[in-house]
Amino acid sequence: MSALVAPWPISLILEPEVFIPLVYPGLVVLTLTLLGIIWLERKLTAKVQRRYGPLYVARKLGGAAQPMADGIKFVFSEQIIPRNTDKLVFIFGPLLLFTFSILPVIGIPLSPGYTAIASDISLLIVVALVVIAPIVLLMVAWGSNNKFSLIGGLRDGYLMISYEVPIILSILAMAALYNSLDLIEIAEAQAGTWGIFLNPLAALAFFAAMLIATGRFPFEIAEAETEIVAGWTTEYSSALYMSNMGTSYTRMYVMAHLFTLVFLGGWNPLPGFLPASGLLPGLMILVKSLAVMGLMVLLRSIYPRFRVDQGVRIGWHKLFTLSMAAIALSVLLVASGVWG
Amino acid sequence: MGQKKERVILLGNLENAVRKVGTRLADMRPIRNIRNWGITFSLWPVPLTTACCGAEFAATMSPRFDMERLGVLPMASSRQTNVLIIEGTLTRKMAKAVKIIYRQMPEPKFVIAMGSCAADGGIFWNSYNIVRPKDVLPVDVFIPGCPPRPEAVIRAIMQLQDKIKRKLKYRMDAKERPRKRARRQRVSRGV
Amino acid sequence: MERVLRIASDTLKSVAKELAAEGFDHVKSLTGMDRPEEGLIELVYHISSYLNPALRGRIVEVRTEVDRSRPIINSISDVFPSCRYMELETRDLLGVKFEGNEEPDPLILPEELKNTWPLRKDYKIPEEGVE
Amino acid sequence: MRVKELGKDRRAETITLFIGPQHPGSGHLRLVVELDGDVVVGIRPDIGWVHRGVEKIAETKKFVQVIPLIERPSIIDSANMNVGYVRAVEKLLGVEVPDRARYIRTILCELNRIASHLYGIGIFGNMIGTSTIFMWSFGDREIIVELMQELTGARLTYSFFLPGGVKGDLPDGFEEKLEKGLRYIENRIPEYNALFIENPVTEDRLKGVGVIDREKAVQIGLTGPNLRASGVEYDARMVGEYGAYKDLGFKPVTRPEGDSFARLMVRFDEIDGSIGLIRKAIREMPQGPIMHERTKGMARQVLMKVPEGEAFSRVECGRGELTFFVVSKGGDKPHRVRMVTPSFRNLIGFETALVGHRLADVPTVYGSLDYFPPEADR
Repeated sequence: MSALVAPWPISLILEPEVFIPLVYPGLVVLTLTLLGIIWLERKLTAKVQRRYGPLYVARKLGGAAQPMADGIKFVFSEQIIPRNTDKLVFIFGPLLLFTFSILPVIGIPLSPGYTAIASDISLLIVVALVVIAPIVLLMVAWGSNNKFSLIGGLRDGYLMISYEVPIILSILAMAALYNSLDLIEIAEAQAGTWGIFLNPLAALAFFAAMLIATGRFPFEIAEAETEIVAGWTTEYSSALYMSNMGTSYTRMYVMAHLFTLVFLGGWNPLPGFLPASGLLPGLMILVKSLAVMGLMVLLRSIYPRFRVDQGVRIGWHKLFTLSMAAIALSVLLVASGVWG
Repeated sequence: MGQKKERVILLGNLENAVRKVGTRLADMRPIRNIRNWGITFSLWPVPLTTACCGAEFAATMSPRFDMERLGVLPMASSRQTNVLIIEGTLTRKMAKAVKIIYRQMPEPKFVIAMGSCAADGGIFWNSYNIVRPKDVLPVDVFIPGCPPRPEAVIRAIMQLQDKIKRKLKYRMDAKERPRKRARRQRVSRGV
Repeated sequence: MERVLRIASDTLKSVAKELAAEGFDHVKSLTGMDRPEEGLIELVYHISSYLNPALRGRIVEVRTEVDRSRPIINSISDVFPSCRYMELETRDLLGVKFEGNEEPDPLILPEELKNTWPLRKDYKIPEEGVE
Repeated sequence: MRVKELGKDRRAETITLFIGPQHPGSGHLRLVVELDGDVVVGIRPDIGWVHRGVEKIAETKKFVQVIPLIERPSIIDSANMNVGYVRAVEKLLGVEVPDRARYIRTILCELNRIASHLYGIGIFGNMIGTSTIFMWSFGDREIIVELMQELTGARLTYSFFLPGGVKGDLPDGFEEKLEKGLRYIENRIPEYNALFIENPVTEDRLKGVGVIDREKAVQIGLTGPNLRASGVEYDARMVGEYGAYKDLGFKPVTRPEGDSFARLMVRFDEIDGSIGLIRKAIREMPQGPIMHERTKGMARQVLMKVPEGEAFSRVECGRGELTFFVVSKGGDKPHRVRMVTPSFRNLIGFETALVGHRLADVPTVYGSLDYFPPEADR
């Protein structure tokens, strides 16, 4: 790349400070991934359910244009703002929510040295940004002035306190193992053995907490259709609903990236044809995150959903214990000198 | 709450102007085609079952007929849907609910009346508690049959798609909906 | 139907209690029949038993009559809770008032048909055929 | 698992939720749920959204014309509705059904029961959030529907039983197809077991939820699988007033727990039972006429005058016991047709089963009661 002098717009885009928020893992790839993952979710579910799923919208591509058609439909449908809502919150809430849910990607590095914010606590930054969104969500749920929305928002609030602790504890367990809070160092440390093999307990706790955080089955509690219609997004239509839907998938996208970096070795192991620096190792991250997301959406076709009290109980009883055990395992590994 | 001054995002005529420009833009050629393509393959019905035809509608969603092939995906809240399928007889009590639900849906929206009862009463023609959907809503497609077979439901959806592709006039909101539309409906014949 | 009891409307409750003591535990059906020519509404209760194997095959038919212009009768839904909704339905469709089982809203009729009783014979609906 | 302590204090602020009629978890029914926090402290079903006045319309139609009418309220279980009415008319006419017709009735009724139970299981699965079970059971139901279509010519509304017998005999080669279909359903049941019944989430959601104990179930007059799930051994087929159940040696399935899980399992067990009954009926089916001499032929059916009298019949539908009370004044139209449908009798179960549980249990109990609103509203 050094031999070739790129014209300035391209070199500007290739700068990590621009590339990461805007292209990958930022907006462009995020949008494409969302379209893909929604299609994949519907197709996988259909496969388990012994049917075709979306098909005729683009026959040759197996209906891959379905999320696009839905998106266009939403853009061109009427934006209803119910009379009794708090208009400001109703309109700007979803946008704020989407912004907050996409913000954590700026902390995600693509390779050693290729990162938007070079910080030795980037892991903490990402986790801190991840857990802001639910607070905005509560606000949105309140602003809709609808009982179902409110119940959905409250459920999300309840769950928030039960998944955040396991998330942070299992992350801490890994941080203790790698002796670092820098995502680059963490990923580099997994060049030999992936975190998921070092501390499977932490990986399990994090994965389950991730399911609760992103509202995937069996923890699709805040949007439980047959109980509270569409939960906190009941009153939304058109583009704002699309943004809400995007938010829930964006949270999944971000968490999957975090899982990849902390537990699945990030860009390791690099295949030979990829350079070890620059932005191309990001491809490995993308592939792994897609696999994680695929697994998350596949659960839709397998599990019913839990009740909210059961979700909270699982968070506090099972995942909390599990993540504490993960910390103990990490300490044991480090203290015994097996690792580190 | 009553005392509170209403907050408006776009003030006065600006909002109106934006609406007009938006409508005009959305009706121009390439945009119109893209829009119609999107709507055609994204007909999301309301989860409303008015009577027993719902059994056949559910069968249409089942793996054997799989409505999702055509992009039809039943959605939870009426705000996020654009097709109202009246599944069978419409009773007086339900008709009121249906009216509210229709008003809750965003434009552009379509109505399919399923079954003989929804067309003209069917076997319950002389009941004291039914209304004809065509008196309540502007129906786009009728499906004959008591109950219609799932194939007929799929056919109706394809007819609706055809209709959207050919002649969908775009409205940004439901304020001035012409009443005449109720009379212009087409009855689908035969299966 | 080996057993048919024709009783006066004011003894209904005591008969119900006797039947309950005999082992009959639920009401299968409550039918109201309008007889305008006699000025009566006839109520037919079909009572049977789930728990007692000897009574399972048997159904007791309790018949009673109320005045059509003042159709009021005691509710037996405290003895047999299973007939609570049947009584409310009969109230809606025939206008019989069951004392002790009252709800302000109609059960199955819409609000606008609140004080019409479709199952009475003088409520006409169109019929098929040439007149 | 009930939270009784919280449910007691009504003075605390409660939320009233209107669930339905347009709600993914309601169907054509409105549940007015009063919530204290997340706990249901009061529930009132608001029905009548599909009340079409079947009983009144029946008085304007001829006896044979009433058959399609009374099928409509429970369209997914129409053969069982049909047989109930036809039994009542036969009692009025005083005709005995030929043996072969009784066996054919049994086969169609049991097939329809399987279809109806699969429908209920599918809706139940959807209610607690697993769309896969909905899709699977609706897909498998198509097999049964196809078999019934082969036999009667219609997917859902068969009108196959007429007073005095059945419309047609088994078509050629039906036995083989039937056996193939039944074997398919049998082979599918283990897959449901693996994905749904033994799923830990399902057990967590269903066990101990919506318990109706034996005494309470009898007192409020529950019926059908819901009653049998509470440990009461009653089934209208036991009485043997119709079909060939007496000859086939029918035994009802019961479970003692009375919770949502038991109600689900009773349905699965009854599918097994129905498959056994159909096989036995096919094996033991006698030869002979399929229609009584006095009601043979279109003209006799249409011009049928039914002698004055009253008749009461009870049959077991997919959802429970259905009773008909038909009164004739000697004309060609019934004077009064009273049908008390199983869903209408199960309606009272909502209150009993739900108070004290959480909001998320409302669809669970709804699905487990297998309540079908058009059937209740008529």
